[in-house]
Amino acid sequence: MNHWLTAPILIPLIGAIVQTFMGYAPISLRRTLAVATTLLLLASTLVLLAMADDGSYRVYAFGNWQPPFGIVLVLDRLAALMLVITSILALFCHLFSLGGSDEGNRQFHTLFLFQLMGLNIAFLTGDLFNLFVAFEVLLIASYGLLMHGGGTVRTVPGLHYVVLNLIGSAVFLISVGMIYSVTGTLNMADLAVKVREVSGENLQIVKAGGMMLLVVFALKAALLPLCFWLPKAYATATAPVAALFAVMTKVGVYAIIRVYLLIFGDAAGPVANLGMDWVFPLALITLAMGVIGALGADNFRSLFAWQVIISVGTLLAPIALGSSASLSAALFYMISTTWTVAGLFLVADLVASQRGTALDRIVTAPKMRHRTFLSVLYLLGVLAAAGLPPLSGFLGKVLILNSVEPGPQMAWLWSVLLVGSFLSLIVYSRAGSIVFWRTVDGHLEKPESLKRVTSLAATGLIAMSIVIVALASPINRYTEATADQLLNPESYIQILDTTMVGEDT
Amino acid sequence: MELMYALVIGTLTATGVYLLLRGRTFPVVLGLTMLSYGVNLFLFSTGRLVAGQQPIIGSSDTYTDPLPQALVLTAIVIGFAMTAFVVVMSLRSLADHGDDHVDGSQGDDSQAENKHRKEGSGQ
Amino acid sequence: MSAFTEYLLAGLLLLGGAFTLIGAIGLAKLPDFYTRLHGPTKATTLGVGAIMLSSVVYFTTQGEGLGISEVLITVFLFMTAPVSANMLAKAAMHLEVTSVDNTRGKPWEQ
Amino acid sequence: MLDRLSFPQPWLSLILFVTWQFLSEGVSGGSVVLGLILAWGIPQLTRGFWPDTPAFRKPGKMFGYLAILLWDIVVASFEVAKLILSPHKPQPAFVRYPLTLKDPMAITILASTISLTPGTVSADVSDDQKILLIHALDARTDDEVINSIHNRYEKPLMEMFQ
Amino acid sequence: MSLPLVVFLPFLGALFAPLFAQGGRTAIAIASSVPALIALAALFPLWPEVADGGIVLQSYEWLPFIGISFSFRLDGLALLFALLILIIGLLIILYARYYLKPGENVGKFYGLLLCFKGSMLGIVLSGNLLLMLIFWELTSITSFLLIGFWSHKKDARRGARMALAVTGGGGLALLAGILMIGNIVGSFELDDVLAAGDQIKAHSLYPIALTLVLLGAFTKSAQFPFHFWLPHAMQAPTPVSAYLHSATMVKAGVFLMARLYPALAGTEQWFYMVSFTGMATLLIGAYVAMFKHDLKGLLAYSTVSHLGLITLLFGMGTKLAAVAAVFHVINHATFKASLFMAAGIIDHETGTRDMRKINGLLRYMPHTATLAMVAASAMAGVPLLNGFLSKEMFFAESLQLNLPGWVAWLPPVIATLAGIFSVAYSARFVHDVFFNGKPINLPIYPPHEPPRYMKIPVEILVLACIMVGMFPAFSVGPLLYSASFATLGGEVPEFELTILHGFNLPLLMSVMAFVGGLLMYSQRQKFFDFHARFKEIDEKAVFESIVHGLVDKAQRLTAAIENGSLQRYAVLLVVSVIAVAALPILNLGLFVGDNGLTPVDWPTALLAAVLILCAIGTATVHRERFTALVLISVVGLVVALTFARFSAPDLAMTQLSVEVVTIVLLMLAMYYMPSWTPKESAGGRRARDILIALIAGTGMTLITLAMLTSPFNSISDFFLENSKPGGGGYNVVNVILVDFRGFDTLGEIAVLAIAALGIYAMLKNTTLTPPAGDAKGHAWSRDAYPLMLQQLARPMLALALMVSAYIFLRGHNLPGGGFIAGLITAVALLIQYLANGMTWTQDRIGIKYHNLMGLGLMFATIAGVGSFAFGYPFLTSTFAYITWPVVGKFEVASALVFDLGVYLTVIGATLLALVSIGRLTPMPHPAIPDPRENS
Amino acid sequence: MMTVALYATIAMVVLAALLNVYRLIKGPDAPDRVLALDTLYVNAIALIILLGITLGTRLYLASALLIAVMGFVGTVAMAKYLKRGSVIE
Ligand code: NA
Ligand code: NA
Repeated sequence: MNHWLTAPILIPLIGAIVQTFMGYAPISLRRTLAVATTLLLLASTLVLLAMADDGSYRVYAFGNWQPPFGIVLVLDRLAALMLVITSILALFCHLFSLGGSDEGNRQFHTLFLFQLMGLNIAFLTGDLFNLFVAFEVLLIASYGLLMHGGGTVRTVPGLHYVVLNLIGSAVFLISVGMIYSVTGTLNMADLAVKVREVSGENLQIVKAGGMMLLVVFALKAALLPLCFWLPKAYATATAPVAALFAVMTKVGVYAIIRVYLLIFGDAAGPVANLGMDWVFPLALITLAMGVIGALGADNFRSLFAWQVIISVGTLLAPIALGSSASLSAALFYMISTTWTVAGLFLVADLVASQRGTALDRIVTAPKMRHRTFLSVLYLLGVLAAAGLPPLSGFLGKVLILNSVEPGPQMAWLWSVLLVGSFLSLIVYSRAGSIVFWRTVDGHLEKPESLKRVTSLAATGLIAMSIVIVALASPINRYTEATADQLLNPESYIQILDTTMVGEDT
Repeated sequence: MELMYALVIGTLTATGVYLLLRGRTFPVVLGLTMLSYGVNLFLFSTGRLVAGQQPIIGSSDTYTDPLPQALVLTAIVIGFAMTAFVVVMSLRSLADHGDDHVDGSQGDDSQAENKHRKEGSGQ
Repeated sequence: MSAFTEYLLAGLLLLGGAFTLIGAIGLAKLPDFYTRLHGPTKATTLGVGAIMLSSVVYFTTQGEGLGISEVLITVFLFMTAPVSANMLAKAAMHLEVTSVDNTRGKPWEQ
Repeated sequence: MLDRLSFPQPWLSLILFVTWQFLSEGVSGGSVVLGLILAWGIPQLTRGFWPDTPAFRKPGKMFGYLAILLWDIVVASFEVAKLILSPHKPQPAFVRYPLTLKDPMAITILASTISLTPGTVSADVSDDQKILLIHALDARTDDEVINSIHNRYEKPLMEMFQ
Repeated sequence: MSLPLVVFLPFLGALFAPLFAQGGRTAIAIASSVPALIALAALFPLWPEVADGGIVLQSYEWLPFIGISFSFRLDGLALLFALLILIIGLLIILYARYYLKPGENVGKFYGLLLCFKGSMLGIVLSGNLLLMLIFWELTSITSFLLIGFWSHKKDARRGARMALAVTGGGGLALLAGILMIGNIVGSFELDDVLAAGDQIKAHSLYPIALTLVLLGAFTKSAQFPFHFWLPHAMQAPTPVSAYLHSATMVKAGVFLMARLYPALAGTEQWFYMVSFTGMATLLIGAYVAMFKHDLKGLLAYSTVSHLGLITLLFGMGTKLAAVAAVFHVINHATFKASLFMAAGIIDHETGTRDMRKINGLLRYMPHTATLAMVAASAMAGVPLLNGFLSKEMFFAESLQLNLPGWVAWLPPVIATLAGIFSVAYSARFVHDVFFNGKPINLPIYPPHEPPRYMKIPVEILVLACIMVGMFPAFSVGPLLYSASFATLGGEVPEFELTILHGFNLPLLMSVMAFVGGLLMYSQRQKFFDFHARFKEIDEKAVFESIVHGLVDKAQRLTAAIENGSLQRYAVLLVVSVIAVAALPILNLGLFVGDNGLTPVDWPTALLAAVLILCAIGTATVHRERFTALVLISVVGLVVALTFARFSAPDLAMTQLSVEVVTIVLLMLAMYYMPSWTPKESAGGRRARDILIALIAGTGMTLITLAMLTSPFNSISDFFLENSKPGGGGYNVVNVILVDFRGFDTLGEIAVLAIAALGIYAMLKNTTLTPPAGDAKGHAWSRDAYPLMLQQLARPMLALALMVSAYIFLRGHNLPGGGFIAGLITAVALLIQYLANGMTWTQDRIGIKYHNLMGLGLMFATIAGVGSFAFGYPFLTSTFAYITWPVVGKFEVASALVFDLGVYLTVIGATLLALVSIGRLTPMPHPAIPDPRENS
Repeated sequence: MMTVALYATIAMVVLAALLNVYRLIKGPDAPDRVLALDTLYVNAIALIILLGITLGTRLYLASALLIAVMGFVGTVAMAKYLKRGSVIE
């Protein structure tokens, strides 16, 4: 069995354990070890990406127990992609935190690494209940991270986030229970098999369970009407945390893709494509709500928080359509939007650090010391976010637009997406022109010079939108292959036949 | 027996939901606790209800489904951690706002809104 | 199971049940907190003690060997129940929970 | 160093050892070995929590004391049961019991005894540990209560703890 | 390679030119010229190939999956535009060298200008529609940045944003249109699209695609009703106005119409949409231009008008009209760019652009005046100048339209009318600026001629106007031919480029326009008075107020929906769950499965009643917090009993121990909280919540009932069978937890540890002042450490440790295990805290809880990683039976190490969390010193 | 006979629990409620033992032991809260 599969889980786990012991070690040592952990994690996920690209499924059976009995990790293209998205994002966020936002309490790096562990478990696990556990790990770590940084602004949004997610966890458990009570299994591949045989009243139970599970994932993904916890929570989080959280909604999206294509996919008979007719319109409304929120945002961070919601709508609409092209397009867009929006959160923090009491509010303030540098980052970031050429967001958006077949769905998707882009254009040009252009000669003490590490991290993430364009062909080849793999659950189901160590083949 | 059990779960869910929707942190915590009782009992019962068939090998002729029990055990522990966290969060909110309203102030929405807007970008 | 054991068991069980119930009746019926405080000591001491004992006897005669961990349960209860009662009485007196009028020597009146 | 290897509280160790045998299903080689390990290890681990080891002089007398206590519980239980079930209105009283015992552990044992025997509950120990406040469910006079406690329980305890 | 080079050189230049900013304006101007010079050199050799309608295609694969290729295509049309962009671009660079003031950020200016030039070249040279679109949007963005170059000016910022909104938005429409065309044709390659004209026009999506493409073109080319952004773009530095907003960028829209002419034109839709838009724009632009007092404003509206003219020509649909359109593109670019430059010089030298102040400049700057007057004459359509030629062609074509009835009169009448206005504003430009008395209150007085080299670009352009006007066939003939060939996709009609076509109707129209225009100008005061009656609309203000209104509405809507109320969000969540599950549950109804109902035994029923009673009680009295807490504790206790009742001893124990710790936790928290919840929910909201709660409860009841009574099979037989032989334990639940699903447990203890760390971190710097007494006003007792509790705590610690060892060791085979054992130990230690206080206890616990948790996680991880050594996957367990003397046979299981990890983590996490709460109060509050305390 | 006695005992203990719940709900003071809760815990011990006897298994004894060892901590914490406010100081 390929031990590499555990690397994205064990590396942050061990890193976090080390950090737990080092609470009182010098901060430089803790930082070095923490970032080394993230780097190592990145390396391991790249290895996994290379492995997954052969299109086969790699199974790791914990405790050497044959699925569906034990918990398995399953590496496929989607999992590897999510891992890489996350670890690259994490590296830059982590670097950014070294600029000083990791100070304040000694738990930051521990929580950060645990957060990564939770995310990576979620992406790799092939077991529905273990997915619940992964969600809990990543959520509890995110609660801690969300509250990181002191002050009073985060408490209430944090509390809302926690309470809603606790309700979500309860619903998750109920759904898992309902599905288990009929199918008698938890392994996702096995569930895919068992769900097809369900009939009679049991069908209603599975349907209800499946739909409730969808609500849970929609809550994580911040789909309307379950998205309102997000803006304030993200807008008040410390920059590297807010940036890292760009991937949190993607976990919900990932879960929807994973569960609803595998278990409730085309082949699921009476429960085929469960709930997707709800997702499509809701995704579009989410997109619209995101744009409205962005229009009304009065500071950069809440603006970008709403952009997260816009991204969610943009992502889930094509996913709900479920064709190979639309899935591939959505995945492509996901890569772009995750990094871009995260980068923008970092830029917002840099901007805030240069404007005295105005912070990142969209108001007139004294000129920034590094205005040109920051405005270029902002420009690139918002171009990518709004999907304007020539950056990655544009390619993603074009792919999405192109992926939908003519018909009413196309009309809806195109109108909402394009009008949304148009309004984003207005929003971003307005915000940018006020913040970067409309300056006053205030008697602000000369703002501090930006730290090299934070500038580097923000630039890095923003620059990913260029890197994606440069690598667009291989990335697209990968997402297309991923979509095809996802639409062929039969091969996923084969993981049930994996041979265990020491077993005769 | 099953109907009674179902009613118990229904009651726990209903009271849990009702309490969750209150405006103060304390009843919300109670609601979450109540809801998780209901959820745990529900998850537990997915193995169906039997008496005296505890899944200890050798203690009985037939055994109840042990898997839901293990799942519930995990759920209880996680629920405990979450409860502790949310309790502490409400304390923190109390410390920060001098009030235990879930929205941070005496439920005066507009005031809360303004306050957030002002503080939203502050650290 | 011999008839003697069966009678013994039945007797112990009924004794335990009865005292548990009486303790509860006391708790329900007695007029003030301080008198009610006496009720549970019945449940803990004789009631649960007798039930424990029946369990010991039962399992011993079932041929499962001498299992006496029930005794430990009783011991723990005997250790902890007075402290609970003490803490509660202290709390009640602190909160000035009133007692029935005919109580002699109310500490808060002195 | 040798101190580290000894049994700091032999009586506690003995109790623990016996407890372990109670918990294990039957006494065996394994349970004895484990019992010994625990009986040695736990007092070592918890020694800091016993700032003043109780002055336990004549532990042998404890068995007799427990026997009296058990008997009293049975007898008193019936009396109290009668009291609860009868329509007769009880005469409750708070009784201030002047303590002769000094050792806190001894006082605690006495207070617990009083609470365990039906009819009386130890409500409070005064700050100076000189007075034990007892609530009696049905007591004609205070002296009756004080005397019976003094003779039946406090005296044996004094012997044990002096 | 040459075509991509032409496009990308300016971008490269944009990166490097700013480096020359240090060397002064001349240095950077020279550096910025290099790309254009190289590009011209690169294009020159290609002329023979395209002169007769040939096409140069240089294509490289880029993103085939989207349909984008690096496909560059040069034909006559592209070449014409490329030359305009490059040559006028060079002149602008030279002009800007003198226009910009020394202190300005020339690096940024030239960098952006070069970016723009590259994008513009990209548009005209793209052989792929999507590639063209990328450059198209890039011109919008660079234009935005250039208009906002003087970002300290409010009008500049607003004008920039408005321009971006209109042109960028149009670009999005264009994107949609192009995607549709690509969808229809199956390719975005220009060659394919142009060849598929019939297919496109026959397609049902054609009207939509056409509309979208035209939206893109019209917005970019400032066609009515999107024309308003252009005048406001004049806030840009004049070189930018001259270059982007007269000569090049605004021509991108007409270029697009020309480019896609073979693919899209020739239908009725095209005719009506394009020609009427063009007509309206032509007229409105010309009319408004007349009344602008701002020099650049006049030129801007004139530009609008001329763009309308070109559009109208394309819309007419005749081949000659298309040729005329292409011709006018050239002519307009030359005279308008020179006029803008002249206006810039005047602005530069007088400090104002207000024609009411600027008078009689002929005296002060005769050279510039001459140039400007020639250019203005070209604009007015004076014979012998280039403007006249294309206008004549336009007039001629306006007569050729095959329209029914009176409508046929419309084009020529409008054309003549627009001609009149055009002459009038040109006359105004000449007379009002260079004659008309003496200057009034000029900021810079007296004005001078500008530096020599600043005039050179104007001179060159004016020369071009004259050359084309006098020797059209010789000067532009070939270029116009090849461009027209490309526009029409071959079949260029016969056209004659002569100075005069003889005396005909078009000439008459020209004469009418000329006379009428001069007449109108002489009577201008009447027209001004008439025009002054109408309130002038400031589009910028309108745009701003629209945006502001949008922002405001959005803010209000957002605040109304995302109102920061947890209660609302929670309701939304719960209702969502109910909504999605409602249908299946309704279908289910009161369903009882095949297993049927088992009989109720009444002790269980009574306990269930207790649970239900206390649960409802909790909800009812929740405002009385302590009571609610006691009630909910009963619920928890009954839940534990339920577990025991239905064969789950492990769960019963877990529930019980968690219950106790939770009570302590809540009591710790209650100290700081109000003990009473104020009544604040209105009755309506309570009723609503009760309804939601009841629905949720009913749903769960129905599901549970159906589920419990239905037969099922699960994977659990495997666990029962393998627990002993495979996992080495009789307690299947425990074996699942530490072995079969040990990974869940690892996650679970991680959650515990993280929660504790999070709690610790969250409370680290928080202090809470507790109330001085309870809700009823009792001051807190001063008795912190009750004697009996203190004395009990000591033996209990030892005994509880023993019990936890017992529970821990038996866990693999009997109910128990690391988690429960950990909680027992934690509770035993909690008793110490309760009895002896924080400091006392903390002093006696030798290990930090962080480290304990870390140790626990480490053990669990090591137990998992250990199996790597044997080639087995993570968490593979092993066990063996060992026989020792005295001890006898006993089992050693690796899972025990894992469970030890669980045990330690639970202790560490529980205590860290609870003790952190206990620490919340800054100082221990007034407690009497404990006389018994002697350590 | 034994069975009858067993069920009678269960009945009495359950009845006792109901009476305790009555006191718990009725109060009137907080200490009353806590006292009732504490007694319920003890009743639970009895019920678990009785369940064990009914089922003929000793597997549930540990649960009863657990209540005996830990159950009072809740009572103590509540009582301390009522009196002192601060449970851990
Ligand atoms: Na007593
Ligand atoms: Na004038």
